[in-house]
Amino acid sequence: MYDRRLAIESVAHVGPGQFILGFECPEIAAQCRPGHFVMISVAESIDPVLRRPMAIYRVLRDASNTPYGFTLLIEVVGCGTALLEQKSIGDHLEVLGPLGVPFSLPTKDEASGEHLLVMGGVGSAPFPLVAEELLKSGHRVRAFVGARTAEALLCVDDFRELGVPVEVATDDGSEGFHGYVVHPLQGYLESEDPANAVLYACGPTPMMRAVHEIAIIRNLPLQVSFEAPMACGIGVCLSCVVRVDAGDYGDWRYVRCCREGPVFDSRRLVWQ
Amino acid sequence: MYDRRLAIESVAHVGPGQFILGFECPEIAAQCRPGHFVMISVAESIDPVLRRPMAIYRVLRDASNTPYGFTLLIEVVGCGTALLEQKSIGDHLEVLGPLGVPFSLPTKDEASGEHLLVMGGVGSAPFPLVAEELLKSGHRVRAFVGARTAEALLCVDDFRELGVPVEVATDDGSEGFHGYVVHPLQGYLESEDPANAVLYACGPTPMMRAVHEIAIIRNLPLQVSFEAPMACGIGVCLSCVVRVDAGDYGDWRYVRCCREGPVFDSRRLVWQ
Amino acid sequence: MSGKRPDLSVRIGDVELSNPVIAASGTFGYGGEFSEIMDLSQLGGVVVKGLSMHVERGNAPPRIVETPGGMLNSIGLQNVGAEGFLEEKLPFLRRFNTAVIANIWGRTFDEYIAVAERLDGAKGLTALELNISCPNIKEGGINFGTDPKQTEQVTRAVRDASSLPLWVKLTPGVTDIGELARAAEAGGADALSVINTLRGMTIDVASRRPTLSTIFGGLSGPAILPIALYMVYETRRATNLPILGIGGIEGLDQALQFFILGANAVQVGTANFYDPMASIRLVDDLRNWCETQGILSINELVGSLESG
Amino acid sequence: MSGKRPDLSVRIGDVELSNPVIAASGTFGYGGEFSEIMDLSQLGGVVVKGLSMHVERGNAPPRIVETPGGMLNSIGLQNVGAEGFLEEKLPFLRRFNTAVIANIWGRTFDEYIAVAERLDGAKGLTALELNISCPNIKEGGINFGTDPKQTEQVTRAVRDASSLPLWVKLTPGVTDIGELARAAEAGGADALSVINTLRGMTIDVASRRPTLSTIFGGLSGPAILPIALYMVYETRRATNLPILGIGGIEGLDQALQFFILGANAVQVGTANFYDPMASIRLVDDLRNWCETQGILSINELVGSLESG
Ligand SMILES: Cc1cc2nc3c(=O)[nH]c(=O)nc-3n(C[C@H](O)[C@H](O)[C@H](O)COP(=O)(O)OP(=O)(O)OC[C@H]3O[C@@H](n4cnc5c(N)ncnc54)[C@H](O)[C@@H]3O)c2cc1C
Ligand SMILES: Cc1cc2nc3c(=O)[nH]c(=O)nc-3n(C[C@H](O)[C@H](O)[C@H](O)COP(=O)(O)OP(=O)(O)OC[C@H]3O[C@@H](n4cnc5c(N)ncnc54)[C@H](O)[C@@H]3O)c2cc1C
Ligand SMILES: Cc1cc2nc3c(=O)[nH]c(=O)nc-3n(C[C@H](O)[C@H](O)[C@H](O)COP(=O)(O)O)c2cc1C
Ligand SMILES: Cc1cc2nc3c(=O)[nH]c(=O)nc-3n(C[C@H](O)[C@H](O)[C@H](O)COP(=O)(O)O)c2cc1C
Ligand code: FES
Ligand code: FES
Repeated sequence: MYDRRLAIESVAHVGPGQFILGFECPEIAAQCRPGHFVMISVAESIDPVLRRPMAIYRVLRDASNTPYGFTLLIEVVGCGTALLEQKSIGDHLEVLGPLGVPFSLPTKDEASGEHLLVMGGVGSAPFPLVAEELLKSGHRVRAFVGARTAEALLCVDDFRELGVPVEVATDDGSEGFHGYVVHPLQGYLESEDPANAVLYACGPTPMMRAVHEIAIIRNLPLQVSFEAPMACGIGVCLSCVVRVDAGDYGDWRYVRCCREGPVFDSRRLVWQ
Repeated sequence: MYDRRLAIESVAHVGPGQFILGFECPEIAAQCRPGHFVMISVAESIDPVLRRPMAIYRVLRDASNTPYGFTLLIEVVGCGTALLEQKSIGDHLEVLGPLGVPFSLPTKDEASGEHLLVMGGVGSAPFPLVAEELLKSGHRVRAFVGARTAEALLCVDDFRELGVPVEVATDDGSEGFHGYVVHPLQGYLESEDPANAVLYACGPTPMMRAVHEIAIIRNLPLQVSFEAPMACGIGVCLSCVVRVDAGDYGDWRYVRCCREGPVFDSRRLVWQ
Repeated sequence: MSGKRPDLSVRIGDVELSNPVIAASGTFGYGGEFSEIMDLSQLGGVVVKGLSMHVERGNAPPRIVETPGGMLNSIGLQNVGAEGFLEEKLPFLRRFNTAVIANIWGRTFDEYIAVAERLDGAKGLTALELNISCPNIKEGGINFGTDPKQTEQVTRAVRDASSLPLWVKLTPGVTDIGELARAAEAGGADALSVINTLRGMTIDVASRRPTLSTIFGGLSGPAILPIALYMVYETRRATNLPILGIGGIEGLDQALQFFILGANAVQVGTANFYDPMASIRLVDDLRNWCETQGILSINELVGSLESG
Repeated sequence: MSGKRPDLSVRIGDVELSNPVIAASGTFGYGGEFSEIMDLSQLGGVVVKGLSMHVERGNAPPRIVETPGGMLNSIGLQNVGAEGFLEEKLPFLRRFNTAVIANIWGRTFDEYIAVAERLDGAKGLTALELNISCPNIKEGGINFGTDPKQTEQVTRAVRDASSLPLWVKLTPGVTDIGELARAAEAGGADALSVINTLRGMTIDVASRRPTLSTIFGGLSGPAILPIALYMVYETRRATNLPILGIGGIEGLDQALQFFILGANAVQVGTANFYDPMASIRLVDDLRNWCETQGILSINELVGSLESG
């Protein structure tokens, strides 16, 4: 974990209110695992006061494959992300990270079935890195990508470049399946009935809940990356709590999304 | 008086922490008189909340001599002016103006002696416009310009271009007289003893007080442009008050620097 | 009102306002300056700078300083006095189709009564707003606005001295604003203005002196918004009197929060300084918002807080 | 101390701190997370998250919302309990050369006494900080921190239950903080922490609900700075007890203002969230500033307010 003031090295607009910021920082880059996030400042002023959590999108590597930087894939949803959209190359942000518990991925030697990545909206951000890592260790990966419209679809090109098969769903039917992304997932599972499939999901809570229900019914493991409002990102403020099963008697307790998460085994969570 | 959101049309850095911002706004420009000021926003955020008062520096005119814009000459002294220094062409500011009571200048037909403009630091900002106006109506003008160092001298080139004789003083002696600008003024009045000279001053309060004392001793009229902290700039908050003589019995009352000023007959003010 | 255009009019007791946006005392002068950039008739009302019986010079400068997201002021209630107001200021304000509210204050009960009596019956005056954030110098500086008994007494005294509708402006610097609200109600208030400024101060480190000449001053602006909203929430729980919500309002979003909590109208203060068109724009924004939301009358929104 | 380097050590009653910068309760966890990015021994002290006798789950989310220049929280005092603290957290904190202060709270007198007794004599614990911003549920919800009698009683009860130095943390939501300061002093407080958060709320307009699950929460951050400074000013006028200045501190300028007003040390709260190195940097900045100013001991600055 490092706290660094970093200059923005690259800015790319990729869709409506969607953009990618690039940073150089070998220390942070070297520690980034798929599912990690950073807390970034959005203003030099006190308005707003808090930093914002953002998943690591891609790790940048030099010719000798050494990590030297990373990128963030951001969608405008409110005041902070709107301020970020206005930033230019050379502007500075405070960046703390990498943070949180990353996805737990099998090593080269561990056998496993197909890895199904299910994502909605900007919840796609962490998954290219997940796919990269899984492919590197020889596992099979398939991506299910949802968004409001064709324009707003994210990461589809990343997956194609990595050679990952992609199924797409849009709320308005402008590309791929017309409806929620869980339907193509459902369809795939029904038609192919892949043995030992492993599920991963990130996106709006209702979508993750739907994937969770599929995982329960089909008895497949599922890791979700959960988004909670965060003040500190490092586990000291207790603002980001989510309910987890406390074991016996159907009781539950709060754990910190930033520290015990953001990636959770979906069965640990209490899905209200 | 207009409240307008204006794009910055030009930025010029002219000295250490000194810069000129240009705006286009025919309505405001048409109303600007020498000594007027505007209230400008410095941040899109609430940090800081208030706008800042800035004198009109130059009025921009097109080929047919019609005013279409104006410039501000700004020096960094705190957080707001520091934010302004970072602005670029195309950034927007809220601008309210023109405001206040301008300098009272003689018309073409009024006879008058030489007009002596005495200024220190960024207090120089309103004077090129004063000189321009006086020259236009056929009066004689001489400028006394003070600053910390040669580098920080402002408006000297403006006066030279207008053909106004300039005497310079710097605190560190790096150009012109080594010391305060009141000394060259004093010297000039003593050696030349100009008949019916008219004095104008803007700058740090001690400097204006010194000019006031000279004006009293030599029985010359003096207008000063006073700088008080301002919240509204239009006379509603009562934050910017200065003491003026209430006539009888040596009593005094407060008047609003933004509304009854910023330009005052120096004899009306109570110089504490 | 025709079928389509949302009705923005609200009632504050017996007072009907054409819309619920009012300029707050001390931030709008006596209206004259603002009339140069806007049509005052577009506003629901104007509360003028706090009036005392006699002319007041006010405090020595510096009178303001900025703070994070806000500002402190210690104007010291400089004003033209009741007489000056009636002669020089009110005739001008009468020309507009807007409610004119006289904010009044004193240093003793008698001073409050005197200014209330002097203003009673003045043509074109809509209501009095009682500023009780002053210490009662006769009672050894006990604050009119922080002691429930004094609040009730000064409210009743003014109530008896004037036939005008009476709004009492509450101070947030108290342990329980609900208690003060009930005290004002008991004294005969027709409505409550919530809130006045909070006490605050800053230090100029270089000189090791308070930045304001009066050591402390009143905090206003965006920074106090959440406190003001909470105070309105507590006041609404304590009384059914109409409430004028005040504190940190910059535009639509803040105003809507006050209405949902039960404020019947809002006052815009500090924003007038840094965004002089803020109050006029708020009227338009409210109208458009209601239209978009299919809300026929702003009153549907008032007190519409969902709980649980 | 050698001749040149300024001496930053301060005494809070019998407690000697290596420097006057302390991490505020609820904003630094139990120190473990921050130890990953800084050397905790560089801090004057760490106040841990408010401890109760038993483990607390805390309030439902959402627990935070941003406000202009600040934030509201309603964590609900989730904590590991006294037992959990002693077993899992304190041993780790003991490894550092920093003061460890246990912030404690309860819902009744008995709960306060229980947690104070349980922590008494714990190796490596420097002091207790009494969080009295809770309603006493046995007394029908009268606030421990807003009623002088309750403040005095709970202070005395804890004073008698523990041999540790006792800091009492005052609430700003009162009419007269000086009265509460004197009450805490009468109850046996060794020092006063000034201030805790202010009550505030916001509304989510789309749903017409309070943004926080608990309706209102505690306001902290830069926005409250001028209020905190004023409260320290009033507390200093009311008592000679050592003061820990808290509220809106981001760095050097704010800390210096607190010292000049008479705070003997400062606590950094919300800034830890958005600028995790803020407190460590403040120690360095204070040292450099003293050196530049030719100040040999930070105590020269404390209470150096010039007036008039
Ligand atoms: C671990 C983690 C990783 C994330 N990764 C990314 C990413 O890679 N790209 C990206 O664009 N966004 C990501 N987010 C979401 C991002 O943090 C929020 O969109 C952002 O904080 C909103 O800030 P704002 O000021 O624009 O919105 P605000 O004005 O603060 O709020 C606008 C709306 O967004 C909601 N919101 C605010 N904060 C969060 C939050 N932390 N999680 C969910 N909803 C929130 C609010 O409730 C409100 O409805 C991530 C969140 C978490 C917790
Ligand atoms: C009528 C008028 C015309 C002005 N014209 C110009 C101009 O043409 N160019 C220019 O650069 N400046 C001008 N000023 C001064 C300018 O307004 C201040 O320098 C500016 O407001 C400081 O803002 P800040 O945020 O940078 O400083 P802050 O951080 O607010 O303050 C820094 C220091 O400046 C002092 N200060 C703040 N506001 C004022 C003020 N209004 N007057 C004097 N001192 C102040 C403060 O007391 C403090 O010591 C003018 C002021 C007035 C009243
Ligand atoms: C400069 C200034 C002067 C004020 N004068 C008065 C006054 O004379 N009487 C009064 O009742 N309130 C006065 N107030 C308080 C405002 O009317 C309002 O209650 C307060 O500023 C909070 O609202 P805001 O955050 O929108 O500014 C004044 C406020 C400011 C900033
Ligand atoms: C998220 C959060 C949790 C807090 N928890 C506690 C607590 O458990 N006990 C306590 O006495 N104060 C608590 N506080 C109050 C702070 O210690 C501090 O008094 C307050 O935030 C003001 O300081 P600041 O503006 O620097 O944050 C908490 C504050 C925040 C923001
Ligand atoms: S965001 Fe602070 S504990 Fe998780
Ligand atoms: S700045 Fe508001 S009255 Fe002059």
